[in-house]
Amino acid sequence: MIKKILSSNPLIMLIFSAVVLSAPIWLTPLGANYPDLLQKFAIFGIFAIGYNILFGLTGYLSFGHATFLGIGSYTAVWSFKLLTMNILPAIILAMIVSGVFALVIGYLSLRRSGIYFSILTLAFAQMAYSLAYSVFTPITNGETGLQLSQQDPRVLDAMAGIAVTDGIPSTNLFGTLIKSMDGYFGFYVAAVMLIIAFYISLKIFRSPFGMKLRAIKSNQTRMKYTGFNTRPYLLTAFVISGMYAGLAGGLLASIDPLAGAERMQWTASGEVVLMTILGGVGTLIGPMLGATIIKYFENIFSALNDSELHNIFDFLPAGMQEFMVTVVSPFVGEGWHLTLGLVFMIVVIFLPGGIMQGLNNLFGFIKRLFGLGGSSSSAADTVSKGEAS
Amino acid sequence: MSNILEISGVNKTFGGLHALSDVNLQIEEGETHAIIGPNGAGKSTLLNCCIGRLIPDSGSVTFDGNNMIGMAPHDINHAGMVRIFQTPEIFPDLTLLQNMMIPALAKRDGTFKFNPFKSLVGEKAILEEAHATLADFELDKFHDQLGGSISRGDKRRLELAMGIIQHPKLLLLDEPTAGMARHDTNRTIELLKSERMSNMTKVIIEHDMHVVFSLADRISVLVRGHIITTGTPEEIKNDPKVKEAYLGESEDE
Amino acid sequence: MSKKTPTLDRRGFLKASVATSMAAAAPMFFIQNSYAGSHAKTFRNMPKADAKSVTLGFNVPQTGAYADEGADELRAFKLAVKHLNGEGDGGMMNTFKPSALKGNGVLGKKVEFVTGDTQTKSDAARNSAKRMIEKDGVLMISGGSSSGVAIAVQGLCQEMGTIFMAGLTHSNDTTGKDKRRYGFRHFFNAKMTGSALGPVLKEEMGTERKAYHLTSDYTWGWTQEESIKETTEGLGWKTVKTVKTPVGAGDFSQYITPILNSGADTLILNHYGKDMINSLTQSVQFGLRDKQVNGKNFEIIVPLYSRLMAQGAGKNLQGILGTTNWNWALTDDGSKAFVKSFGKEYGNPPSQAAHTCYVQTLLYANACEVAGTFYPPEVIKALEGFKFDGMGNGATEYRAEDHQCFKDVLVVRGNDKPTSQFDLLKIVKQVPRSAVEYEAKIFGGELGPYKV
Amino acid sequence: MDAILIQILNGLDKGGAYALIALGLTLTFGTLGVVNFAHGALFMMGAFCAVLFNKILTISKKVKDESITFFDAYKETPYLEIWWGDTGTAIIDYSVPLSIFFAIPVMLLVGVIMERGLIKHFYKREHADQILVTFGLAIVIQEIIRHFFGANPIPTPAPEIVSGSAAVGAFFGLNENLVYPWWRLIYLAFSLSIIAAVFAFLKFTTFGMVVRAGMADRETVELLGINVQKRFTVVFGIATVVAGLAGVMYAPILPPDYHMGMDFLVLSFVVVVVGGMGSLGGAVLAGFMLGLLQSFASMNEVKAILPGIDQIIIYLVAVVILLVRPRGLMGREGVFED
Repeated sequence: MIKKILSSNPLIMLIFSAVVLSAPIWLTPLGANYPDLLQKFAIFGIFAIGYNILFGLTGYLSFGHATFLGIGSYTAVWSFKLLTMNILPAIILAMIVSGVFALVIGYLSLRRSGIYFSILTLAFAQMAYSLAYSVFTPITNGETGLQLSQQDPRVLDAMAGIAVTDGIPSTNLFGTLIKSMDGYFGFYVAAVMLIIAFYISLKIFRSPFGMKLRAIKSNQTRMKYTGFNTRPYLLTAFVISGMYAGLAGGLLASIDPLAGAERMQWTASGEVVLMTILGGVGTLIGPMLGATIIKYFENIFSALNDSELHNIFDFLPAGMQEFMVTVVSPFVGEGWHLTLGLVFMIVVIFLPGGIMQGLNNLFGFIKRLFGLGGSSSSAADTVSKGEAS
Repeated sequence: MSNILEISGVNKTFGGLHALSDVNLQIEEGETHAIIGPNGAGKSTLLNCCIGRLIPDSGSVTFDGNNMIGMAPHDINHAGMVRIFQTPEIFPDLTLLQNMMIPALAKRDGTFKFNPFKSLVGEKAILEEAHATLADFELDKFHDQLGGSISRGDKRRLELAMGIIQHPKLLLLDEPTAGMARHDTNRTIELLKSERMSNMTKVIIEHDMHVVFSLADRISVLVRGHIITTGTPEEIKNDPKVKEAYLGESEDE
Repeated sequence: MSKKTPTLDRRGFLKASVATSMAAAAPMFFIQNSYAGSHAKTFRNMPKADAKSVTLGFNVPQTGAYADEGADELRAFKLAVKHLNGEGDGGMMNTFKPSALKGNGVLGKKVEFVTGDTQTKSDAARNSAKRMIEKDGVLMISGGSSSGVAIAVQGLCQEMGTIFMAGLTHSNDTTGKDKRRYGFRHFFNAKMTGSALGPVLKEEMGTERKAYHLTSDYTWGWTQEESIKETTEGLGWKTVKTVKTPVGAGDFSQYITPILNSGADTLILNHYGKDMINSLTQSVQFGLRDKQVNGKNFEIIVPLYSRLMAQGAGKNLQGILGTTNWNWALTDDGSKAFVKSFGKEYGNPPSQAAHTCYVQTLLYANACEVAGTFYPPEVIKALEGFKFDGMGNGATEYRAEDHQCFKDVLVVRGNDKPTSQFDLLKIVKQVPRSAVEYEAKIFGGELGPYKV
Repeated sequence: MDAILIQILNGLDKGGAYALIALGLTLTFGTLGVVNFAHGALFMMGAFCAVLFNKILTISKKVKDESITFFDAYKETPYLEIWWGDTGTAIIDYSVPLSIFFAIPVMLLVGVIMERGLIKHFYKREHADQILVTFGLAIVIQEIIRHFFGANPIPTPAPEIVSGSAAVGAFFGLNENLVYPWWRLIYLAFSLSIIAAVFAFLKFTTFGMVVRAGMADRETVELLGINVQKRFTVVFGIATVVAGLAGVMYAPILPPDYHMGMDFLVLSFVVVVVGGMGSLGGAVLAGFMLGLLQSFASMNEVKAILPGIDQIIIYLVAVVILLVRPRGLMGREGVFED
């Protein structure tokens, strides 16, 4: 039954869309139903899904993907400054420019494989970060980050006769369609992008192209002797994932028009690697799950303090409440890093395939529990096997 | 009959070691040609020089009228020369069916094709051929298992099937039965003699004389980088030079 | 193979999209009432008339290099909230005048707070600030330990119509070219550091010196370099060279070696925090302080000091001149009251970061009382041009033109005979406010509108 | 000319540090095939061994400062000084070099526990898993250190006698401005001797030969029936100790804080990979090369031509080398390429 659902694209898309778009409702009990965090879930979900197309399918571990995110953000902000406050051109330009950078960096880095590839991408990323922070300040505004100003030219807006009189205008989608990208509008724009991004990823996973990428991961030498020129495949995957990162960066800037160099630091690149591994490398949903969990920790766990813990454990008797607060408090607030570190370790020790494997195990267990299942498998199962749902 | 593969004057040294010296070899279209020789004679090196894994120091490799030296492995594959490896080179993380689809797609798509929106399940012709070929090799019952999970003998047959599905003009087999039990070996011989494969031009490197003499139309003997002789199985059997070079080796098998 | 599996063709996708938009509509309907229209109105977070409490947001670095400074800021915030709610000994509430604070919360509503981690990163700080505004409904955000972060959060607060009371930020830009109507800074800045340091430098080191700058390669570093250069060149000093160093370089030796042969006799370290500790420690190891150049003792100056960070430099800091916003050893009534209250609560003296955060919280609360409302434009107007005293820095004014506080600045020296573990800085001079004032227009920038 | 000389000296000094920091990583990386993202944390733990040892030596008698009434301010006098007078002062003064003897057993223990308890189970796992688990471990170690020592850097000075600089120029009859800190010269000598010791150990002992064989071809060594597991534990222990010692000796140069390891993590990976996976010599060579180049790139004359070059030189060189030489300076085929 589950298998059947998973092998049908429209059904997957339907469920996925429903889950994503209803996130403001079902995330309420978790205290994560406010626009900014929902936006971050969607945007970093896009970033991780794109990264997974490279890392998950080809096995090439890039340590510099935050560069493309940062470039996407800078491009989008420049588009707001020079062209128009409409987000559509900004996002498209962000993807194009990131794609071009990915093409160049990927072309050079993919001359090597394994750890040598990883270090090449890392080196490019660190150079981009250092330069954005210092020498390229005229373009990036250094540490403060690139911001909008009332005096920006906005050529296209000016041509359309949109005058700005008071303060900085807000980003929008064709002015009237969506007037401002803040709040839930921002989330729904990001969510729609996420759904499209996921759909494309799903198609790639289930296409001959995607299978070839997985074959490269499995045995690249064999691919070459089977008649495939593997480098263009890898480069295509690299550029696609770079454009996903550019899209994520463009969206970040669309919702909050500020771009800073720290977005490109190696820790930011490392974060998407961790998201992907945590959720499950090479799985469809895993990277998104990983992104959500890490962002949840960063935003919710870091904000818990003793008084809020007291509220949470309110239902307990006074003594127990005190005890629980004492036990839990080192792991929240300023201790959220500690919890994150422990989660990484626990997940990888007990679930080699990330959280998705945990879920698979759970489904398997439930199935066995109810005596469901059986081994009938359709052609589609066989073809899509190995992508681990 | 015309020569499909011509190797002439090929030299290859590793450091000071002369792995191949002045090797000349002609493979005729339609024949099954075995290359035998003791361990370290340079048999695998010779194959590697043909498929672009190694570049010879000098000499030429002409396949189907085209020079192969310096060509990338994937282009050589598309020229029609396909190699089956000694240690099975399959895709351990893909299912058997997918293992078969990859070479079939290579044949159809060429060295690179970007088709991310085509559905895999929609590739009817490719799927059918993959299933059929798997069935020919008695592997279809495993079609949804991962390549890494089947037995070694099955893996080698899978690799053979992966070569066949590309309909190569020339199939290079590197010890197709090494390490197989007698039963599996016989099955492989039958497969290679089957209707589907008997007319295919093949070069076989083999230790097992039983296999060699059951299959080969002609045999070349490679010793310390030299081809010492080429001839029909009968000629080779009675050649004193071969006996001298092979003393002890063939008796073991 | 024989079984047919549906694939997503165009029609399938359309169907999925329709269903999708239906799913989308549900939550949109659900949220329509609470979040309609322009975001600023949406998130202004005006408390309802019958609300029992109001929430403030304290956004400090809880992880990373400035975590200890952040922790100290948080302690000060908690203390301020306590005092506002009429608990504890009241601290500077007793010395602050003119005060409209009553010790019963703000406008009769109990003060509560939420916390967040800036990680000393602009993005993380903005995420955290947004969470406070969108989820926790805060009326004001305060905190921060870096100018980059302060400017980033200040910009956000302007867009969101939430008042930002900056914590530790020293760049001229915060109230200069990047100033905002909704942002207020009590802390001093690089320009004021230069003005305060000038006379002392002249007195102690004369008018004929050759200075070599090592500068952190980011906004704060540049503005400080500019301000100090302006001051020293005004004294007649020559600037031999200004060198930018990457933030977080760790090992500065490759930047220190060229100083040895440069002919400079003074090194000015425009570094803060970890960079300052490392570059100072390493400069001393290179024997710079034992050197004689041009017949003068080689001197090192660290224009911006922080006692917390000074601990990390240990003995290397002894005798080195710099400035600070406030120090716990001050003896005015306000400072004494604050140190007493803070010391009793936490067992150690407050840092300058803690001081500025505490003061900012009180000032905001007072402005609400004065305005008689939490409505930001009115609160802003109450803060603009507000003159007060008894907060540890003498008579102080929040200048209306740029939202910068003008007050006395302390010139300090690393203490070479500390009497306790906290006694690290010795006050050389309390430079009066009049000596550090400047025209608001020199830095440019626009405050922007009251209503957003 | 003098400027060049001092930059060379500075480059060697930096190079020595880079090589030493990377040495432990290349051992774990090359021998055990483990991508250890906790290496920086081990370096940091080493530095905190020096801090902790100093804290132990300076356990003090506290005399309350009576002038301060609101909180407890103390004038602290270490018991060692009270008991032993100048000898006590001298011992405290030498706390950093002395803490080497404290750090070796501590770090060895840490290494063995880490290998037995965690790393061992990850030899056969994918690199991705190794990265996640060691990164998680690094965070946990950091947070534990922060819990006890706070986030601020802690001054850990070198002994008084070597806290200034050596008149290197005057010694060689050159410009007297040519001075260099004693402690950095000591660090250079120290790193050279540790590197030499590790080399000698691997070169001249049977144990080392097996390890080197394992680096070249692990499967064969395992087939020979040698207990590789046990040796791996020892190698990991050595790597941990080397990382720790690099940290101990670095403490006077960079006052330790809990986050310092992360800053060195990327750098040590770059050094190891530029040197070539599995090559100790390569790592050392790369360390010195990158150190020298970074030192020269930071010269004002160079920066005048290429602004910002000092910030990216290491990565630029890494890119160029990896593009020109597929496996770094001295890497061999087949190591870490899948």
